[in-house]
Amino acid sequence: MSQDIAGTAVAGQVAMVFDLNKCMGCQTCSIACKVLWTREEGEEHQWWMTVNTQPGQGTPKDWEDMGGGRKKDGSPVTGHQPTRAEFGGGWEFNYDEVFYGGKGRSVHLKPTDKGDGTTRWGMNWDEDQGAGEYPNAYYFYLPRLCNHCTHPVCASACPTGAMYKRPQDGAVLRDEDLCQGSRFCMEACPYKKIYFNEARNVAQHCIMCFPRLEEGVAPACARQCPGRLTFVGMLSDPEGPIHKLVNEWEVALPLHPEYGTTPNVFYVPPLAPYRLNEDMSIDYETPRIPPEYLESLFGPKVHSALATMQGELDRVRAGGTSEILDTLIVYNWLDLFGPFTTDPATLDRTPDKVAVSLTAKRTEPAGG
Amino acid sequence: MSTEDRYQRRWCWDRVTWGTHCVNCLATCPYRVFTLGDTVAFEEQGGTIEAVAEGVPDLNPLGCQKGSAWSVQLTSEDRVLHPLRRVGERGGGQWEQITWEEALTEVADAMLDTIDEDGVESIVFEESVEGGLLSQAPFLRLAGLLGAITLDANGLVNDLPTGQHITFGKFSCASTVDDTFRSELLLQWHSNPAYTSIPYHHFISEARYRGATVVAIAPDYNASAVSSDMFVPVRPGTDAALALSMCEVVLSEGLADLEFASTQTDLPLLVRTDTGRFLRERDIRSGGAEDHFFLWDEGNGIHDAPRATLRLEGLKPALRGRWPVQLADGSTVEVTTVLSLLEERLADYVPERAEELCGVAASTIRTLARMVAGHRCKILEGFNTPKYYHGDLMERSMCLLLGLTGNWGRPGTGIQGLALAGLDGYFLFPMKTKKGVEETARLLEGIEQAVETMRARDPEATDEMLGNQLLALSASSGTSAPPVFFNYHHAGYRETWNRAEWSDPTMKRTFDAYLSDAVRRGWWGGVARPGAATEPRVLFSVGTNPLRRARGGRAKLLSNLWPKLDKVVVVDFRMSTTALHADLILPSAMQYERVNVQYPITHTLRLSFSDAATPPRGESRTEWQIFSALAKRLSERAVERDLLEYVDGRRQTRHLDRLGDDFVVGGDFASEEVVLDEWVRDSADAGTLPVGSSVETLRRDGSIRFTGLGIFAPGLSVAADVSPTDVMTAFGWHVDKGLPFPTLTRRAQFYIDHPWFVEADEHLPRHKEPPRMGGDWPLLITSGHSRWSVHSMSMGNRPLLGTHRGRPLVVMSEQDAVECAVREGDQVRVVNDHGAFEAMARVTPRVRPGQLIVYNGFEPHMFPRWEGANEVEPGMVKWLHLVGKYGHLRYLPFGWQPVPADRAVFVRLERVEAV
Amino acid sequence: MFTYSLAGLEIKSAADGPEEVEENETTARSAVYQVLGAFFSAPDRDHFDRAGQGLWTKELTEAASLLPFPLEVGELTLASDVDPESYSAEYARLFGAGCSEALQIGAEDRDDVEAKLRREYEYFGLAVSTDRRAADDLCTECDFMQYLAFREAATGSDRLRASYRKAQRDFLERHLLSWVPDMVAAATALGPNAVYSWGLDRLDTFLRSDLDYVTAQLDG
Amino acid sequence: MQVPEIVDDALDPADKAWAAVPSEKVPLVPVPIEEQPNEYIRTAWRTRPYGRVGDVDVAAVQRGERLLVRLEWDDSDEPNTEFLDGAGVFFPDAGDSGAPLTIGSHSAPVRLWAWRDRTPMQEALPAARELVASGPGAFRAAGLDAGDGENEGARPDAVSALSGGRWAVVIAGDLARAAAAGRMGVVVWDGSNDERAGIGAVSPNWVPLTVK
Repeated sequence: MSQDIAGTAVAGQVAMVFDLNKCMGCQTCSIACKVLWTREEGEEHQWWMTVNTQPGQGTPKDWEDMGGGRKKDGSPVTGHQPTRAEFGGGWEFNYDEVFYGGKGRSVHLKPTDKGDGTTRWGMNWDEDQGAGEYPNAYYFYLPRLCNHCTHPVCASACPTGAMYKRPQDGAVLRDEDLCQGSRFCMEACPYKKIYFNEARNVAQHCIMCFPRLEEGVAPACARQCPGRLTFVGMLSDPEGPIHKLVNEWEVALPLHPEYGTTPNVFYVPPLAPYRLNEDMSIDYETPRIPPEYLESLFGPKVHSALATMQGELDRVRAGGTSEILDTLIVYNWLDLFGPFTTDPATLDRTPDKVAVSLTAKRTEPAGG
Repeated sequence: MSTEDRYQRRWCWDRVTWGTHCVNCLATCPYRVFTLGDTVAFEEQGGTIEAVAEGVPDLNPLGCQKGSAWSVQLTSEDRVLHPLRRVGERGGGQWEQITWEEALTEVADAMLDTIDEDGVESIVFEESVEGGLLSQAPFLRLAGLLGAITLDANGLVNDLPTGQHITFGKFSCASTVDDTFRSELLLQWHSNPAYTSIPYHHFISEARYRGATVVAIAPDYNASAVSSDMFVPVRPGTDAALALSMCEVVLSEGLADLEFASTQTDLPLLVRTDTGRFLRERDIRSGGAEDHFFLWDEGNGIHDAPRATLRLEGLKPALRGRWPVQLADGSTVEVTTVLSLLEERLADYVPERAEELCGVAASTIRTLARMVAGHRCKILEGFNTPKYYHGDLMERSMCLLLGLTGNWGRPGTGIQGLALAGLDGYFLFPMKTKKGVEETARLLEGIEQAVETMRARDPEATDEMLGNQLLALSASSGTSAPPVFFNYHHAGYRETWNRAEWSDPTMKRTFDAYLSDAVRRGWWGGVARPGAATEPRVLFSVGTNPLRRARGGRAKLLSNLWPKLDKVVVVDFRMSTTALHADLILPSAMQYERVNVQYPITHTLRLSFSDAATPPRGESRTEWQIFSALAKRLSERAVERDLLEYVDGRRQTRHLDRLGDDFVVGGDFASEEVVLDEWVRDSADAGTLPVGSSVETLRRDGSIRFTGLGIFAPGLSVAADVSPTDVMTAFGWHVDKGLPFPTLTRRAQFYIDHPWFVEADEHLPRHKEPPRMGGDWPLLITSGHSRWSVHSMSMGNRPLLGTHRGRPLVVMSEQDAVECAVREGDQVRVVNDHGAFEAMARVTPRVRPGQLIVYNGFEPHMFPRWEGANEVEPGMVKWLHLVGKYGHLRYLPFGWQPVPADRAVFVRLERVEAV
Repeated sequence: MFTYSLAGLEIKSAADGPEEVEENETTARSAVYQVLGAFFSAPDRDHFDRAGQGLWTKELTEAASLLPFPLEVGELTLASDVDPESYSAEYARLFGAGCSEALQIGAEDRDDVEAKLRREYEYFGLAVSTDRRAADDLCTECDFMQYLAFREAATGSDRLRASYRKAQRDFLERHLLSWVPDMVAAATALGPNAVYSWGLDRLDTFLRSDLDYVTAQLDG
Repeated sequence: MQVPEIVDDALDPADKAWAAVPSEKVPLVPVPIEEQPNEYIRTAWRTRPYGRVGDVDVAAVQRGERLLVRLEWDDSDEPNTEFLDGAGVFFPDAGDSGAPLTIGSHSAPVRLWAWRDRTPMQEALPAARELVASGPGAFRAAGLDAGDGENEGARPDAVSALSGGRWAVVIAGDLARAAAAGRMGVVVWDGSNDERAGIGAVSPNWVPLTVK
């Protein structure tokens, strides 16, 4: 078994950019994913897409302290396998007891505590808590999904070879028939975006909505994002906004680049309002979000990315124009989605039709 | 099956329909609903809305997490699927399943008993916008046919920005949301769009990227402040002081757009210094009018203020000065201008003084004021201010700031609340005696005639003013009643409202005295119903949830109102707290199971359609089915009981035996789809929707953009051109065409010379501290709408519950947590002199010390003992809002009326249970 | 939402007009729709006789005499070897089961198309008897246009006149002209006999001219 | 080890039929760290003790076409909510003489009948599964590959009981396969120590089986 499957020939790498300055933490991406993919038994607590308030403990709780990833020399960093209680959530509620139990006001609707600690945490437990001191508290929203890394340490840690990068788009997937539920992937993934399905004894994570990509439809999280902040496309497309934001203008950065897995999800780091002085006058100099905190998330390049963003804002406020900001404005919604602009409602996806196309695909020669 | 197959097969459907959710956010986002077999598999925003104007981002994808999880709720555990009858005591949680036949008979008999014994006005319906027009129209129709009472929705939900009404004679100041993009300065003030305007929020961040400066003015560093350029923390309830101080800076630094103010506002109007009243024509000419006002022309002295236009037509009104004027009786009085008086008042709000009041640094106030004066500024103001006791003063002050800086009626300006779009077919519907275009023409021509008759009496009136007159006429014959009287007489609020220590200290008399005075003077003639002697006996709640919503709390209603009720009938699709206390629950179909539209507003200026993707689950039925069946049952039972007719409270004879037929107009309107089709076709015929629009075109396109504002007051009040290729800016007609405002002075009015306003020293905007509602306690609850629900709608949705803590929260500052010995995650008890509730504490540095936030929407049954957050809200109403018969200060449905306050309630907090 | 009800007001209107009106441009348009509608109904003996006697051209000429735009009526010659049976057969050959919008556009559910049309007719005050003829039949649709034009001419209400005009333009755009040209092209490709060749040509020309006229009236 | 024939089913480890069957103590050792399938696992477990179950009592019977193996070992650890205890027996292909220490290899895969304890949510999962094991943790469900026609009727089954700090598990499977192999390896995973896949205790030597 190879230690790093980055060598897999990938025809193109699908990538995403989230502009954190447009993210309002609404969780529509999380819900879009949840409703589409993770509503069966064993998936209750699974949120392949999450949005967390930063700074914060996030999901799973304290995930940034759980290890995993890859050293500079390519050797693995061992990690902790997040527990069900650390994920929390997936609650059941006592609907029947409250509505029909004849107990009146002696009972109220609440998550049912099964004694496993899962009612004291959830995917967004520390929502809007933030850090700092009033009135100079600071926080922002960080949407996270599988990074579909170029060096997927999850796959390298799998003893059964169940995980792979799809040749056509670089999405990291798992063959759930091969997965034996041993969860080394969950330990190895430094982003902790892999979940264990207890009911089926397999791990699961974001599938990059590959059935949608194959039909030219953007992933659900991106297409449903009301904030219009989620770009999808092929990383190498020189005309696409992702390439420009990431490689040309360098305003979009990977999360925790030091984890060493080379993520394919990038973030435009957050600006923030001015701080206030003791006397409540405005402090135009000191940034509200400590730069070292942002550096801890996005690496040292975050400083130049923010400087570029601020410079562009200053220019448009002075009456100038900015190609970067016009790109981030996204005048035409579909410009977010690169080659994936198909309207799903125009597709024929009846089960019979899909079954036929699946059979056809299987009979194609390998590599097709 | 391979893994890839597994996920391929999860993304399948055999049918796609349009759907929207018709909740009270009014966003009506067009969704595609994907159905497999008889199950809605998932939904996703349509994303098919075409860009309107070049260089302005399009509206797509319009949606939020609640909309994207709606399908889950169809099979939620809180769904009610069968008619249920209470067993045992109310709220006991025991039910028996009964048939529709039994249920309708029981309701019909209770109604007939009431009509027979106490009169039809003892049957009360709560109005709402919840559930969409086809949820509401059926019971409004039945109430209208019966002559029952419907409690005005806006008086119930207190979304009425009275300050905007006082200023503009209306509150419909909302441009299309894409106008935000054209702004240079956005003040998020008393609003938290990152929570409450999720579908439109992108326009704020996109405006910022285009060069706009975004400012968040709020006590707490809220989710909308996060992506702003400036956070201006303000002491809760002191926003008027901040706004007035900015006005002071604008005027004293000579930054004001005085030409705009002279044209648009009452600032140049003359006021007598002896009485503090406007100089009226009647003062100087015998037989003169009460509502003609004057200004001082710099060339020629005193001059009639133009009434037919805002344009000055050559006049150069003096804005400052004092002049002698001879009255009709020969005596001489001194007059001055509103601006002169205003400037005297603003001296109290120089920035250094205002800083003490509102906690914003004087330097910041000056900076902000200069920014507002120098930029196209829009105040993004939600419906938070109306929920403060003195919210009207805040709004009047904000409007003044805009009026002094030329900031309405122009691209990217104005104060953004909400405005109703003109679905004229819906307005016509109650009048239609048969279906079809001929009847439509008959009605429209009749209305036009009525309007022309009124115009003949006042040739200078605008269409909007005449539309209001028409609405006032119909209000005195309709079912709608401002709930203030109902609450006062029947729901136990009288004692609360008389508590002087919870009221404005300038109130010289008891609330009782003001209310009886107002009624005695006829200010609420015809709508102060039901009177003290008419006790309610049957209460219908159709998708409303008074026990969750009522400021004053569930306990107040249960102990005062409930005992008077023979029958509490809840029509809903879910077990709300009100449903839990009902006698009968009639299960209604949900969106995706029936056709529906929500009331359209100008934010998107679109009518969006919700189709029936599947049949209603269980035994649930649509409201049209329920209420047409109830009407029929009423007729049948009336015949059986020989109760064929009665005289209603307005002395009109009503015929019960015809009720069933009348409801469906002899079968013309047999289903809601036919009804909706009629609304859409009539609106198209009236010119507010594209020609040829029908349910068929809605079903194809999902959403249609309005083509006009129509002929009715709600649409006209936006006062703007509707263009298919342009953003709509509210109040364009006032600024570009000089169309007068529908106020007493026909100008944006900052001076209210009503004696009560003078008595309260509120004849001009000013700041007043929030009264100590709830008692003299150290902490103040500001509250606000949550991110996770629209009121209580979607609060029971399992996936959505998973996106937060799934239980009620009290959000508090770190300092107060230390003070109260509370740690993050503790269960805490919030107490004041009105009530108490318990919830989990969330401790965060983003909250201002002294401030508590309890986001609303949690059902009381999610709190221990079902004591919800509304238990600590006394639900005070401001006595001044009982004023009537003063120009624009008079009742119109959905308009001017007292509304209960729930923000700035004082409490203390203690720990119940540690983590 | 509030009850915006004006139900308390007395509404009177002169919307109802006379049932008979003087002939003019609009009644002429109505009359032409009547003739064309009749022409495209399934042919019976009477249809055949009228063709033989030249009555179709005569009626169309009379109907079109006051038309506000030119309509070339032309000549219709029934070949001598055509008997009633082959006359009917020609109709069946060209149009199959009949001239139906649903069939022409390949709608999945004809009932659905008809239901939508019936709703349209009913809104404008026309009840459709379903037993006689389908709602999406060309004759029915022409009848509807005939009715709308007549109501336009008959009404004393300016508002209603505008409503009927808008309805005509809309109905031409969304219905008749959305499928009749395709039907005409398909039938023409089958080489119709002289009678139907004449009719198809008149129908196509008239619908297009009428839309131009109605549009000009509304825009003008 | 003798595999006596019995008449009635004895899938339940408490079944009285087992009383008459002699059991044999089989020593277990940790699956060697250097044989673990990838660098991640080797790194994670290099300094961490595993293979904590030092021996297991093994007994076997045959009934009809089924082989039933009873495994018993001491386990008084607090259960782990993440990983559950497990055990398995495995059989080489006929003629293969490799050591059982790695639970098969790429060139000589073994058939593993693996039992794992189940949570209430996992009740629908089979109690035991037949896997093709080609190294520590390199397990693959039998029947996935073409030509590997898993015999429906021969699917392994298991019944387990934990009592007094001691597991007793009976795993049943296709007698013919066991008979052909003539020997058997044993593996035990201590869930409370996060043991799974190749991280477990294995019999260093084959246990010979004498099947009639």
